[in-house]
Amino acid sequence: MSRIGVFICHCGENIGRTVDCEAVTEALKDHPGVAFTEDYKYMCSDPGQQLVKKAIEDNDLTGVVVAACSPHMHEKTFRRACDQAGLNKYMCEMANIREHCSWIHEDRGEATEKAVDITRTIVEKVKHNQPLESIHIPVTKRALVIGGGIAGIQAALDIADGGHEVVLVEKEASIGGHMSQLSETFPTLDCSQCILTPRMVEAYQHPNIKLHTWSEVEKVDGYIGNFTVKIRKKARSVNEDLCNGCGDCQEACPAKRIPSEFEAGLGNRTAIYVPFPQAVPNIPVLDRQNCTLFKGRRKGLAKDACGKCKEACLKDAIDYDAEDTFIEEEIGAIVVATGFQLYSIGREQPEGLKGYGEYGYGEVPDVIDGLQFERLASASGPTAGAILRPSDGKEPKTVVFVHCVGSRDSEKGISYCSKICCMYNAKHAMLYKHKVHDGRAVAFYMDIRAAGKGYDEFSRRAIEEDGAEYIRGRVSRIFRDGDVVKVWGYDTLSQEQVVIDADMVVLATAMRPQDGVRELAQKLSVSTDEHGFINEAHPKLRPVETNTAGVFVAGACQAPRDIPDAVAMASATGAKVLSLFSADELEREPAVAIVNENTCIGCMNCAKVCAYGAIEQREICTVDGHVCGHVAYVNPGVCQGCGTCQAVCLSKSVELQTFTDEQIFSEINALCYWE
Amino acid sequence: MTDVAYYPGCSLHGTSREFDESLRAVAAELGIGLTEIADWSCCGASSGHTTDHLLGVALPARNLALAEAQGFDTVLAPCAACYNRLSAARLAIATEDGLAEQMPDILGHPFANSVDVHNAVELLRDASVTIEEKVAATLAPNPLEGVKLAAYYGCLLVRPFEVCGYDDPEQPTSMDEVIDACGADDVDWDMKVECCGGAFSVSRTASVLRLGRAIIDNARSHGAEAIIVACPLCHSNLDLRQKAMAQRGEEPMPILFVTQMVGLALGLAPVDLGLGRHFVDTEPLIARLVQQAAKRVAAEKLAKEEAAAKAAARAEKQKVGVAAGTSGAEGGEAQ
Amino acid sequence: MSDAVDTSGAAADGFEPRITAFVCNWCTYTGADLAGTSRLHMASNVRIIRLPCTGRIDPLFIVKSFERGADGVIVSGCHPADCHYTSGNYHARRRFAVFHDLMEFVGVDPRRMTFSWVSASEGAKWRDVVDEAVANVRALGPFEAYRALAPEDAGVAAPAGARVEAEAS
Amino acid sequence: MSAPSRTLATDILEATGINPATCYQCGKCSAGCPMASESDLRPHNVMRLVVQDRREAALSEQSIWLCLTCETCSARCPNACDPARVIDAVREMSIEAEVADMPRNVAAFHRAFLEQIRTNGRLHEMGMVMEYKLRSGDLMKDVINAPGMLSRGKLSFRAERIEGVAEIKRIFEKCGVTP
Amino acid sequence: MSEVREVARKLLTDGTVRVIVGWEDARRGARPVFVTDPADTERLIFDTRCVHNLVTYLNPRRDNVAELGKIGLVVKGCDAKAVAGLLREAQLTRDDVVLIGVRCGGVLEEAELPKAASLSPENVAPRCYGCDNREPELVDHLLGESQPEPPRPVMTIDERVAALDAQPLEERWAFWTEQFSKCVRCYACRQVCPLCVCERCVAEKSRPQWIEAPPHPRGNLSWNITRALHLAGRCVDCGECERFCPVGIPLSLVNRKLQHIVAERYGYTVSDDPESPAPIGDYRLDDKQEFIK
Repeated sequence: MSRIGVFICHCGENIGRTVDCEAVTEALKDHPGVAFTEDYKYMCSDPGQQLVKKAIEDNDLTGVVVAACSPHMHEKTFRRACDQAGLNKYMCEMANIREHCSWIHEDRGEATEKAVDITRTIVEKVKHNQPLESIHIPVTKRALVIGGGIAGIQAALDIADGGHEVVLVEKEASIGGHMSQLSETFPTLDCSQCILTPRMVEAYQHPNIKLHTWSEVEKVDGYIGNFTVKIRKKARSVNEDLCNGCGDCQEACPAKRIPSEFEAGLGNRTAIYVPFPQAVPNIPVLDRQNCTLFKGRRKGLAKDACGKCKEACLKDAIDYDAEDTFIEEEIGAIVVATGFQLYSIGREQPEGLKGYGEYGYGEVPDVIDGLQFERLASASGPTAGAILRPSDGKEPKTVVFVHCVGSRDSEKGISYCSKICCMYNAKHAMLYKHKVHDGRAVAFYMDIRAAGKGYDEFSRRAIEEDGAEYIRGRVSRIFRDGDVVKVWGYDTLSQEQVVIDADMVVLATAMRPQDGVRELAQKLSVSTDEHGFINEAHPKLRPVETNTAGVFVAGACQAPRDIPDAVAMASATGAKVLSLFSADELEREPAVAIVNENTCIGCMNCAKVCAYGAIEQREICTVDGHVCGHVAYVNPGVCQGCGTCQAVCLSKSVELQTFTDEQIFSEINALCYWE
Repeated sequence: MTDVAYYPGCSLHGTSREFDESLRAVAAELGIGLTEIADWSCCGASSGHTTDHLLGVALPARNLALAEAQGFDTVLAPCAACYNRLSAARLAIATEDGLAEQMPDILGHPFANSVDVHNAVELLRDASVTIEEKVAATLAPNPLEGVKLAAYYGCLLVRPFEVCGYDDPEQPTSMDEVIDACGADDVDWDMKVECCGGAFSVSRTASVLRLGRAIIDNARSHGAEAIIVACPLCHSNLDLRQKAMAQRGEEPMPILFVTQMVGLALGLAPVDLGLGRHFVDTEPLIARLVQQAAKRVAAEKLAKEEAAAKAAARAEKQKVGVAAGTSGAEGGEAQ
Repeated sequence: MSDAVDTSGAAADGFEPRITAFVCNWCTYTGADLAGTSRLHMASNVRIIRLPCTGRIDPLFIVKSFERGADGVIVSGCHPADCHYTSGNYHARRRFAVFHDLMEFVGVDPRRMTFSWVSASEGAKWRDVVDEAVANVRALGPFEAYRALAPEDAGVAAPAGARVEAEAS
Repeated sequence: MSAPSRTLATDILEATGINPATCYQCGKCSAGCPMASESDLRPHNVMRLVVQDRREAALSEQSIWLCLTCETCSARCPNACDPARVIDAVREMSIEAEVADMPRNVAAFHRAFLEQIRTNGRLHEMGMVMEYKLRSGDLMKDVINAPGMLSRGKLSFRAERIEGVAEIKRIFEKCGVTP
Repeated sequence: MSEVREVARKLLTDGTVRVIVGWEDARRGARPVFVTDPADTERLIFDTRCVHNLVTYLNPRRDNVAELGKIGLVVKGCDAKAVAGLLREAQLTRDDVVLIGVRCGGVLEEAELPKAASLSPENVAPRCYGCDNREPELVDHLLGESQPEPPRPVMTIDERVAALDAQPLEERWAFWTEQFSKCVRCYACRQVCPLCVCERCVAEKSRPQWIEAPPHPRGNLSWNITRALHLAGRCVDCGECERFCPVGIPLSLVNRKLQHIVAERYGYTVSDDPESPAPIGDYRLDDKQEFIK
């Protein structure tokens, strides 16, 4: 006979306000198998937990039900308490009478009745709980970092410095990410490349870091501590071992007018190219889409149309026939740091976004986005740092900066604040005024969001010291009128329409997650929000973990982030990974499936539905060692506990521990509506 | 093509008769049957919905109900204001709680809200391939060939997007497509969707002059020779009021209904298109365009003849050459 | 809210549907948690049984629920492509489809069985699913047809722990 | 006066389905408003008055009658507040509350227009002009260049009158509108 | 039937198999026979009375059959599908059995007739109409001449299913609960089914007892639903369950409905190809989900 203790929490007023906790206690008191009931203000508090422990000891309880909040909140807490009191922790379950009851109902009678039902159901479940032992699995102490921007670099360096190997995968030809494109960084105005480049080199040269650029994650199998990751090394057409980065191939390449991604379209590159001079590794990649030779091959020309780079290469490193290759890495933990892209607000839009016809982006050449302005302001950019407008190369005397383009605009598909625009707009206005002393910098803003160390001072400085004109109001239209770009705005403070004849307009467009993040998330079994940002496991308490154990998230792929945030998150993931790697074994919940060999007929339908390949066929022998058949066997190290095998088993020969048929059957029965 | 129910609206029976005339002429030419809704009534225009939301829905709904009862599934409302009111009513009845139930009682007729509403630009855009073919097949030189025309959509054709929705609200292209189909050159200008002052034509003429002036100036600065409209309000604001807003010595800017433009391209007589009814005289423009077109055609003909003559001469030469060439090639080989 | 003090919360005809919901731990259970944290009010007729994954849900659970007097059931899990266990929901989708069609063939009104995908972020959708299921089943009335199948003496075979009288409140 | 729980914002929400609180006063509506330079109250100001529950101020404001209903504000609103629809609703309430401060000529125009419809079913421009002149008192103004219109066949002295005038009257009655 | 006897004799004589399972003529009609002596192969017959699905003898539940040694089995097209089913679920390896396929033009509803009868709409087994496996590919030997299409029965199973589908829900409910209430839980349907392979049936599991054991309408419904679901995408439509049901529950209608469901939803039909994956246990990303909110 079970001796179950039922503990009803008031959660302050959170449960008690709508659920009559005393009535629930009373109702459970005489329930068969219940040996102890108690209600308490805060069961999760220390005295609350003491109460549970004492009751276990005093009453020799065989099971514990805590009727309180969601098990996602405090199941661990109470299981630990049971463990400390000498009760197997898997004999403890939670009845969710807060999220699923008191918070969603108003009527006290209904809520109380439901709370009783919920609690009784779990009591019935616990009667069939079994004392279980946790599972121990080995940990591969190697980390994978996806994305080689500042967040990925930082995470890789922290883990590598901690003494563990890191595989760093970057889809572009060089690491560095968006930070390498920036001119100067707020709020200190230090040169972005000057602080980033040493980190890039350090990552490249670190003995513990294995770098794969021009590579993507193809497939991820396994689970925490034991991932197998397949990486696609895209055909670079340049042998990384042979290339010495001399640049002769670029010199020789005849296709010189390809818009450079690094220059945000404001400069050109060749078809075989190193994205920027400080690239790491300093090894070019051949852009087959734009290469004369490959264009010819696609047209079916019998003879190669070019070959100048190969001719120019003294190391014979160029291989036109190179193909994508795949490598597999054994990995224990994964950090996702895939960063962001800017919302391109032109007419062509991906699903769910609308673009801004009224702002003329993509149609008026002197309407540019923030990243393009970074390149204009960058000493290494296409204008060598001179602010010159794209249409005619003249120095603009009036520049309008528009905040919140795309952001905070639920109509156009992005409801969130992109967080960094207020700061970089202030920076842009400053940089512009520093370079064009007689110029006019006008910024249209809705609110100035400058929460951060030195941030508000910085944005104030743009106004107070550098004379940027800040106008509170959104812009309605931007269009070209002869030589000027007309900006129709409104000053909500002086209550008047404002029309500015600008020479150039810079739009602070929203930050969006990179394309392909949803697909990557699917490979990793992590979830994304409606915008495609990767979901953290808990918005406050587990900000760098995901809902898949062993997968962590850093930087702007989780939400709009500035550099300090991204770096802090990266180091946090580093700490998480190092702590995971600090033990040789991991302890896991014993929620695994177990086969009843006596009734299993070995049809292997279970193996067909197992997403983890955890089930194999195993021969069974008679007493004298003679093989007499086969049954299914579940590898507990690989099993993740979904229970799909159990549902397809016709003979009911698999049981998922912690969710056994008997437990569920009892729960269904407890909800029996016969009165 | 099957007939559509034609809702001319008050303007097309009055101040914008030329829109009605040119639409009928062009529709006949394109093989589109128009059947005027029997006993149609005014849509209420802005006065209706400005005064009372329900009235603003019920007045247009009466006409939708008539079209429905007369067996149509599409109503053509060329006047942009009527189009907007009819579409808005249709949407409101479909989406707002209780309206659909209320309507039969208010109208005194059953009403299932089953009729689609189209505007003239939409109709012509959908027929643009036919227009292009017909223009090409017209014997007379196309006076619009290469002429720069500014498509002016104003408000009511494109906004609100939920109501209209047949084109992009900020950068619409439908009327530009029709302009292109007529062989003319659509001007990329900035005031396509700005308001002309609409219903304030009578009550706040000064506002209309200010707004209309900006529109005409912008079109002119982008090289437009005429502005094409599909809204009687826009037309009257830009045409009737143009004299009052013009500065001394300025060339007047003809304002043409989109149907008139198509009619011209199809070779219809200006008088049949009501082009004589405008306040800004369209005669000089049309005369100039016709003259240009004639010249162009003559020049093309001449060029063609010259080319043909040259080709003939070349062929003649080649014939001789072939005969000579054989021996020449042999000669080459021999060398 | 002064006129809503009827503690039983029962409808005028006294029928309150009883609905058992089988939901996966990662999406719908969490989505229901979110509905709670967001204080989204919903009908109180649904009792949730938490499972790791929709892949774990056997049609027998549903059959058993009807046997035990449920007027309706809800089955809900992660959206396609979002399964915490990669593909449990895809397998479940096929099983439920076949079960759904078979039950309809046997004469069970499909409106008594609500299948839905509710993600961890869809607290409001969970609320809507619950309210809609309750409304549907309320409209259909008690599942007397199924209860009528009970053997003479089965109805009184009370489960472990008799139902607590509602007047406790 | 309305009950304490009713605010202008809740009335608007009820009438239009738009929650005025979604307006975050960015001013984009007013930036593109063609009438902003002529009116004292711009679209976002109207939204503000609604949110602040300043019923009197909003309903009796003359500027709401200067809206052209060109919908530019609504088309570009980043938060789907639909100021044009809200202004429409405010105008309706203004008439209902009999506090409308329509500029005399605007009011005259609308009344003249609706009166034409009510009596004929269609607009008779000439008739309307006469009506408008009477109502606005602007007798001398040649509002539509009548001679030019007449010479171009755009104006007729005879009104078109539909058969179903009774139905139109019914509609006006059912909607409770008397021009 | 000389061909079948010839092949059987050869297989027994050269020791390829130890036993041939086929049909023989008995006093009351055709019945299964186990032949181990080459001389006895003369007893083998194949005609329209050979209704029985002999694959049920390969079912691992009958391990006493396997004890006889390697089996040679005479199969019709429908029977071959059942063999494929066992292979698919690892209940058999292809080397365990030699399949002697016979070209079949349909069988009678009844096996127990003194003489073979030619088929007519009145006497043909309805399931034979529209048979899609008249030339089984899985077999080792395919014997007999090409047969004409089975005649169309007076009322096809599809027509009966359609008639039920056309009825309102309440009437279907009344029909099926009435039918299932007759069930005495003898489990004959399960015993003869070649694909009911479990050694311990779910109906006999007691902890927990999902399916109430006593034969009352409620437990009967659970049992019949479960039986049907377990055969979804597996049932080969051999009709043995219905033929053996002592109370005459029209199980073939349920079975056929499930065939329709998997065909309509997943384009799946049961075949004698053991490599084609069964629909339950498989999935496609774009499976229909119109019933899911």
